[in-house]
Amino acid sequence: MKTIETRRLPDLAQALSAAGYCVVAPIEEGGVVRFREWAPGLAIAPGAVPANSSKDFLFPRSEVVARFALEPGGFSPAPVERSAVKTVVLCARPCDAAALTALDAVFNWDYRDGAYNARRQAMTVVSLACSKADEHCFCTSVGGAPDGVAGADAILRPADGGQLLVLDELTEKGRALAQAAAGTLSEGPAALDAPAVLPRRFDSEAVGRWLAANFESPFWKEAALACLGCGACAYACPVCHCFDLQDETDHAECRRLRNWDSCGFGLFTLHASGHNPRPDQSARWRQRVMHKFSIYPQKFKTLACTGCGRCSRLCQAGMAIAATCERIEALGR
Amino acid sequence: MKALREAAEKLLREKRVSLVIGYEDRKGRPAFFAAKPEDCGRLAYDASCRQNLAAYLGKPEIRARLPVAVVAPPAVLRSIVVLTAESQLPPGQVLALAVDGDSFLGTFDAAGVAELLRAKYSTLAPEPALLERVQGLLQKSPAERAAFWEAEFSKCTRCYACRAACPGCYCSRCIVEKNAPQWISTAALGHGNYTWSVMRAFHQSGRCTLCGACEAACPQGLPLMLLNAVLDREALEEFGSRPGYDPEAKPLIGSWSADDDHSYMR
Amino acid sequence: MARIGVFICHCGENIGRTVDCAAVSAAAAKMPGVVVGMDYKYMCSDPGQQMIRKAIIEQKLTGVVVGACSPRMHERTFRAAAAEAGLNPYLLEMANLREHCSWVHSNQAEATQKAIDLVRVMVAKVRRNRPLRPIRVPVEPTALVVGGGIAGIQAALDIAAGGKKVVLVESGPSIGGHMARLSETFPTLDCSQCILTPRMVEAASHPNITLMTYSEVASVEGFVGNFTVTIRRKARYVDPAKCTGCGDCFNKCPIKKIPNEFDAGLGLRRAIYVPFPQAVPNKPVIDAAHCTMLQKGKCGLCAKVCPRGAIDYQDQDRLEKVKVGAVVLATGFQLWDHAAYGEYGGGRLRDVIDGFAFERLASASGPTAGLIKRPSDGKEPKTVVFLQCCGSRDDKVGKKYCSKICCMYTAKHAMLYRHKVHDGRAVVFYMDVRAAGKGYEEFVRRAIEADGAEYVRGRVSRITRRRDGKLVVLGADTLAGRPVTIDADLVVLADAVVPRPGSEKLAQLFGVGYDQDGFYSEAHPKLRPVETAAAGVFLAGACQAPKDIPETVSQASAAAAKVLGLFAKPELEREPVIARVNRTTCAHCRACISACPYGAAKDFDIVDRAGKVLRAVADVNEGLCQGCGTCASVCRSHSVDLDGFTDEQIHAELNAL
Amino acid sequence: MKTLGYFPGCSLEGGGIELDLSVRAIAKAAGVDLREIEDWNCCGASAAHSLNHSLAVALPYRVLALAESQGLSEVLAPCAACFSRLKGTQVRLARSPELSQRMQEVVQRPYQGGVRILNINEFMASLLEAGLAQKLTRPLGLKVVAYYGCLLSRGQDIVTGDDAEDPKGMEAAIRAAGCESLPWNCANECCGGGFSMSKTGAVLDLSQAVLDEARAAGADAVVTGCPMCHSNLDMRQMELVKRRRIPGALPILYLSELLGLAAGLEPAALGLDRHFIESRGLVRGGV
Amino acid sequence: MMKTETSTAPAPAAFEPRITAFVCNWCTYAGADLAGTSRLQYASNMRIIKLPCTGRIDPLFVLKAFENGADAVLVSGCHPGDCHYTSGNYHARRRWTLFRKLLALTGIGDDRLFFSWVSAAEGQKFADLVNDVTAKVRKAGPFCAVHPGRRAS
Repeated sequence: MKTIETRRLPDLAQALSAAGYCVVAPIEEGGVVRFREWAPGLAIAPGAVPANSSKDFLFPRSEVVARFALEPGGFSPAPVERSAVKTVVLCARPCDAAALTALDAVFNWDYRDGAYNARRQAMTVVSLACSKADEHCFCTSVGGAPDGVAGADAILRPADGGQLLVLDELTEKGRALAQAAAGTLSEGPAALDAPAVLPRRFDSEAVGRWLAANFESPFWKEAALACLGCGACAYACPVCHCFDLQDETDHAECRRLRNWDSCGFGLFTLHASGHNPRPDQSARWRQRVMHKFSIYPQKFKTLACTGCGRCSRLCQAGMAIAATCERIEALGR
Repeated sequence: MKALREAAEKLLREKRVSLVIGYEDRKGRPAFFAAKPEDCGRLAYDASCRQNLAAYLGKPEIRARLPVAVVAPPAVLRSIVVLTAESQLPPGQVLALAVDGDSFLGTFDAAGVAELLRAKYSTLAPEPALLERVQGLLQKSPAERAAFWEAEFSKCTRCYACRAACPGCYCSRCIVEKNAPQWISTAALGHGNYTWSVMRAFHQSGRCTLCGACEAACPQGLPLMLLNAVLDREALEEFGSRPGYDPEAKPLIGSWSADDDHSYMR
Repeated sequence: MARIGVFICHCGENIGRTVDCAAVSAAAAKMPGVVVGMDYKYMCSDPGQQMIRKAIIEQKLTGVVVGACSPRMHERTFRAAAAEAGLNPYLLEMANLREHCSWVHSNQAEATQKAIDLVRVMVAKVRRNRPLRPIRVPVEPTALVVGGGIAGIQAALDIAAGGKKVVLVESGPSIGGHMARLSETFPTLDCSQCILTPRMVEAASHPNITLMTYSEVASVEGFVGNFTVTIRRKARYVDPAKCTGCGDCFNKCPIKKIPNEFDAGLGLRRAIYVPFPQAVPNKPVIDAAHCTMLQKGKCGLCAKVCPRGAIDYQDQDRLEKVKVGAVVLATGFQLWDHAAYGEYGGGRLRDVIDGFAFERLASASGPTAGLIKRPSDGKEPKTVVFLQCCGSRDDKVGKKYCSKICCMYTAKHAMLYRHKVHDGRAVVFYMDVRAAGKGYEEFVRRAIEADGAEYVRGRVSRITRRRDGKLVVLGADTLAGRPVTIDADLVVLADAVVPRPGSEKLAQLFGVGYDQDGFYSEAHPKLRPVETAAAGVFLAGACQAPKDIPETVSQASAAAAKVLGLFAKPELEREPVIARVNRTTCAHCRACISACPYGAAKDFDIVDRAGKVLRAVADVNEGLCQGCGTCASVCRSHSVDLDGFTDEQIHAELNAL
Repeated sequence: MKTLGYFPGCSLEGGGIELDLSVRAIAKAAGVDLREIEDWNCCGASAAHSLNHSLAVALPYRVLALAESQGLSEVLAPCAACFSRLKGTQVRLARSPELSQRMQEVVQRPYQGGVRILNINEFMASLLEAGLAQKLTRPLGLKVVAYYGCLLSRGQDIVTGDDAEDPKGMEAAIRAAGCESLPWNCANECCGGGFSMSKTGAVLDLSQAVLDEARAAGADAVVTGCPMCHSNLDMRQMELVKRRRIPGALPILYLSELLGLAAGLEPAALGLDRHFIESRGLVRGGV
Repeated sequence: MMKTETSTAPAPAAFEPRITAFVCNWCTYAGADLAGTSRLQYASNMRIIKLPCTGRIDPLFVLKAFENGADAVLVSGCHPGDCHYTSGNYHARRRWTLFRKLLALTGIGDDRLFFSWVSAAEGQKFADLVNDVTAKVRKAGPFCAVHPGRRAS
């Protein structure tokens, strides 16, 4: 088995960096662990679920997608430099990796998104199996597992009580990476740690069935009372992918920006007329739940939720999508 | 705890309110909405409650269910007075279940809230630790301060959790949502993030009660209270402004005195 | 799509010398939205304007930027030209290439670059300009004149002569003001009452003038063309409709020893009185503070003797509203109280008097019938010391400014005294003699040379009363360089001219500014000396600054002309720089309502068809709004915007820099 | 019992000893404890400020610094010249932090500016306010003129709360003593001041003018608060009487003496027996 | 007024600041006009944005100017008591008192943000002000490129 001591993760990052990868890893800063670009000297925090998800490196929160030069009497398109740097996400959670299936689906549906696909091509995902889970985790309820390999190019599995990590290459990209990092990997036996125990909390198919039939249920009014309408859940979600196009203009140039957007915002569906088809927060929360467990699966045959629990961990108002699903399942019975 | 639950239950039983907005007796003390007397047993309050529940008073869903009662520690009481002064609360439609530490202080209407604050909390001051953080930052050079904020604001994803958490952010159309012209870039990039956070804080001067809900809500842990605190201190020192005590107060921004300082002007 | 024309003026060489105008117009032609860039020697000349008009029509321009002098100079000119060519005048903006650029910079490259930037900013702005229409408000063609002195009388008569109605409000029982108290007037020595009283009578009898004496302004609402002014008609206790002015009441009134204010306290009046025999209206009032009937319920003599039953002890103040389109403030002045000068006796020396007291002594209708007698013992003073600049030009105790009229009236006093007391000595202490006016210097020379007034250049340091009743005046003769001591019988202090008490409060009611001394501020010291910052409110007389009679009358007539000009059209056009509220996004925090200096921002209820209030928001009254934009900048959500300086325009200007 | 710092200065131990005696007596009667500043020094009056500006500030500075270090927040300087020097220094220090710094170095003592300095008029007014008025049981019924001279009327920021050209600071106290304060013309005229020794002739002229006016006003006595004024009007009056330049002697009293008499204190205890011009006869049934 | 150093050809490395000024129409704009009619020479680095009153100036305008690359911002209006609109400048003054402290905390200090009262009569003051501000900003150097408030080019 290819192994590396957990404490030597920075050496792995260093080797990959030397091999031309841009290394992204969970790094702690000011009490908050985030996926960010690793640099020599930075410690890697493999234990925690980072506040952001690895989607940030495929679908950044803001990017210029077009430029126009202003001229007398009009404008003309200007080139947008698009760089897809060879990137590795190190210690991605299995739930992050699992989200790639859902993201790939939406960014290649009727239109193949150039920027996304270029980054996706250049990205290698090395996930880290979970040996712990907290009360917000529910991957097992949405078809995932603490040691799931969906979407990953390679997986690190904790062994010897967390002292060692065992690397399994799963794809060509994964094998290329293992080769690039060969110098830091050892070959030898290791006793794999048991994956986190995470009982299934709800039946997502049952939830989907209830949702499809209960758009107008009074349940929504009451279930969304606490929601204050920010975008924290959507922005932390590894699957959420809504965006807004905004033009910013100065006297010489117009830049068209693609910025993250969230169905939690009232502005999201506000018409120019002033009419809003989702007039209150309950309609927006309903949309969020339905999209993840009913609409998206109908369209793409996959849930738009991987059970990472980030949304509930970050919610200031204690909104928890898993709890909502449990209640829905109960309603359906 | 018992007294709070009983008072809330009484309000619902006597149909004086249709909803009690409080904190739930579970981990993290999230917001909880008691609509029936029997729900009130789930209410709780302690120092770990970070949300400012007055933020719910601007939500259309809640306004449709007035009259309501709100579980309110001192900072939230002040928010209620601020909202009253700025004509955001329909008269007589909001009751406060005042709490502080472990004790329940009683049920108050808007006038009672102002009286309670004057009588019991007239000397509320910002936490010394917060002021020390402000002072510490001010002692750095302008370039160091800029670098500090550059690092902080670069984390901002523009999720607007800070705005959602704040009872003072009650505009129906936030300035950042105005796109003709778009004063504040909505891209989650340096300058837009900077302008957003600076203007958010500035727009709260005269409203902010330093409740800390915005900073607590920020998923990225931005030190937003530094911005609030420097404005709070300046408003107090220069204009004697203490938001949230006088329901008849003139707006800090929107009034003036001939004696206002202008020593920095030439 | 915007089609902007840019026209760069060389202003002869004024701009062209420092700014490469051809380069600016060439650069402008390449700016987004610009379809024409031209430069010309004199854009404001007829051919220049024709160039603009022609381009507007031929190029179908949607906006124009003229890069020339300051908009304060020619904005009206160019906007009028644009309007002639069919373009809304508010779609034209000026870039200030002269005052702000060519005249203040000498490096051509830098100045040209700055000029291009300034033009770019204006092009960016004008692309966001919207056609605006001047605000039209109907005008109520009635004027309110506050103050019944010579200024108010003159203004009222001139407006009335122009065929418009006037309400003349005077706080005292009679009109006439200070001028009625004067003996003779400089530099001609005509009798003040002889020239004034016919004007007073004319004012009272003119069919267009409504006289409200014993009345004060209580409150003001509205705006230019449409003021509603509430007048407090103070209780007279005498029904003017019944009173014939026979005088039986005040001849019988037992309360006799009240110092008469009109006579500077030298004469006495009754509790029911007319201030002076020529008063207009010549109908008495009861001074409630001194009347025993009103104070203690005892007496009632005047009611008993009045043959017409005009006395009404139950009379009360009444409030009356008048609707007027314009206001003339003519509240006049009073003399500063020299009691503040301890060295001149602190106001306790009876024979140290002010100028008005001397006027009353010298007046044939005064308490001494024109004989100069000193107050303490009624003796004719043989030595009178006149002291100029008492309280004027003294920023320690008195006022910084020169009161302007004292040099002249002191010369007149010295002259009048010498005419009446041939063996008397008139000594005038002065700092400078300021006699700039037609016939003024000649008048002073006459006082000195023909009438023998002794002018001593210097200040008086102390006035003390000796036991023999003489006033010992210690002073300095700075020309001779020695101290002077004069044993005087009477000292006349030329006290500073100060505004009337309460004038600041009145200014606040009308939104008129005033300076640190309380004098009303004109809109512009040179070019708008009669207007105030409050539209439709004009100034006449000494309420604005110390003035003599000819100047006061001139300004009163000027104010009347301004009022008549305002009334010449049934509607008023105002610059359409007006704030507007976006009612959809307004959160009704009321910051703008608190901030508006004009009370133009106010609450507004949005109601459904049934009249049910759905939501309260802020709203702006176009008539009251003056366009400062303070409301817009206190609005957190930018739900208030200002026409002419909109968010979009300013944003575009900033983006162009 | 209220405690007040006390700065007698040289005058009150010499020519102006009556002022010292009467101030201490009236303070005692009013229940005020006067605590003399320990180790006080000359205020610098008369000479220092015409010779050396630093010295003129340093001398009062030391006095003020001592008072402050001895915990005296208020100091009474009955001598008008001492008052003027101390208060003048206080004002200058407050205006100039540099001067304070320099003085601290010169005198080697810190002074934070925390001492309030009272002149005799202010002191009397404060006593009356604190209840002395009730103890003035012997209204004197005299007609007097209040004589302020220069040091109790002049000096912007030094003599505060009074009009330099028309001073009124003694009026209330004179009325409280049951006397009438007559209007007159010389309240703030010069007594001759510091020329007492060097130009006695000038002093005689000036003092005579003051005394003439006082008599013309109908005064029984002149009331003053300044030892210089007192000596010029009292001691030099002997000369005027001798030369028959004035018709008769006019008693010159300190304000503190007037109040002491009204409080029923013994004239000798107030120092009245030490005046050149006999003044004990002013009190009905006097000695 | 002597020629300022800006009128000589700047050395290639010389830093020429960009300064944005927000001025009111009635006082400072007119004061700048007077500087012009008096032919007072001053540095050419400032670009004026005219508004009716300082009361109209929203702090966002200042931030936008910095975002767009201004090295300094000047706000100038009528002296207290002289406001054409009676109190717009008083409102502005209160806002600036608060806003400048907030900006100072974020690293924009007194060498970047200037406030003044310039009346219509103070042409000389305006010229001196521009020269002084320009000199100070030149000394302070370019508005730091890392400041979060500036738009990355």
